[in-house]
Amino acid sequence: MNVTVLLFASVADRAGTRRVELPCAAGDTVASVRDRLLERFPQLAAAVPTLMYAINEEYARESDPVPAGATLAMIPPVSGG
Amino acid sequence: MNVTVLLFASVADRAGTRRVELPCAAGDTVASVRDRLLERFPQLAAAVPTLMYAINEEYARESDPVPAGATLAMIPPVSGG
Amino acid sequence: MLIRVTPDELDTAEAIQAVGSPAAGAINVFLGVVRDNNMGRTVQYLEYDAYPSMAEKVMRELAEAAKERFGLEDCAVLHRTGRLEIGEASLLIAVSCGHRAESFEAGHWLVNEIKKKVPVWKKEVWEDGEAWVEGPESLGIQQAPASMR
Amino acid sequence: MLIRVTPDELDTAEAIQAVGSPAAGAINVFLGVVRDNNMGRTVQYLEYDAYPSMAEKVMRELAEAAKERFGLEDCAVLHRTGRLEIGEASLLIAVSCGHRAESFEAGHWLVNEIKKKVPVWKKEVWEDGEAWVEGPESLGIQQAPASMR
Repeated sequence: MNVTVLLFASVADRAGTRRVELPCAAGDTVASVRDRLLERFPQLAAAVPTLMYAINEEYARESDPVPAGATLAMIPPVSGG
Repeated sequence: MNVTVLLFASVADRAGTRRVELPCAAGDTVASVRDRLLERFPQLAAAVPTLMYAINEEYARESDPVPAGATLAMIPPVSGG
Repeated sequence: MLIRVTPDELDTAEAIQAVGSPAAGAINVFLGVVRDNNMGRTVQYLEYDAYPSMAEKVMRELAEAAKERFGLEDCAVLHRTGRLEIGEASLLIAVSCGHRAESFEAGHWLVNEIKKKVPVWKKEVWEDGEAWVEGPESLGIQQAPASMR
Repeated sequence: MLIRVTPDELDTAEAIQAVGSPAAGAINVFLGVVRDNNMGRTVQYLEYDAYPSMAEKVMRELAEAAKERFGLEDCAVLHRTGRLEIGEASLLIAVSCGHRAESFEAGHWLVNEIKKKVPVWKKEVWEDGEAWVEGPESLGIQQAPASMR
């Protein structure tokens, strides 16, 4: 079972990619999937303190469960407008 | 020596005209010219309490002198916008 | 500074273009639009009268004052005259400035001042009659010192 | 309700048309525009990234909230993405309602909320470098409870 992780702006630049497929198991949360992402891209660690997250286009907490097949977005501080 | 009096909106409708030439003498004020206008158009008397005035496109007081050849506008409460 | 009293349709794109500036981060546009009702009555259309030369003069003075007061880059004020149908714009204000808060404040301040001071008048036409609106915000009604009446 | 994230130029006339309503007496339009300077540095152009599907979802939620909160007739929110030159509009908000005060309040409230919540990011490009702007008003910086980070 996989989760699709989306990266944007500075986070995408640091990772060198905008989209990563990661394995996902029962019991996974936003935090556990993010930590799995950091194992592959340790250069993203500095961004974590200001990151927000969205599961299937809805803002989510670190402790929220990640359903199988979900899209999990890493959202740096927004600066639209 | 004349003064050109301009009428607008409800005041123009009541007078049946938008422009009146009135005689004007040294010592004339906004109030004295207006009273001369009322002699010709007594139906405007009801409008006087809310009228404002402008001399040559500048808001003016009743006591302000009216220079020879001036344009004096009778300005009912505005409702632009 | 674009200032105009005109019987022609107001062109928002023209006003936005006119206030554009490389230093502007925010543009606020206000449109006063003919509504199909007022004070509980159904409005068919409006007819605007104006003292065009003085209206433009007062609009320009207010635009200059807003520019100074809110640190605007530029400012446009246009008022339409004649017969206006429901949905048509009678008043168009555009302001440009560095940041957004001032753009909203300046636009709001300008429309309030215009309603008090610019010599323009509207007549409401209903199915069964018509009447000139004597603006409740007009200088002559509320703000003028007695000596100005 | 017109909601759109797009790489194309934002069309003010389209947004005004979209929010038009016979009951609307006021339309307020806000344009966020690319400024030639920020924090004392000269900006050459901006590059906007977005999470388009979520951005449209959040913009729609905010537009619905504004409609309810300020009694709007209608509301349009458009955000542009990609490379934007100085003077081009990145954000376009249009609101229509009965009276003017609400139109200014609603437009201002909407732009504030958009700056906090909509997943869009800008990169400033200067003569001698570039950097992603991490918005000081973003939810993640100021408003989020620690548990949301």
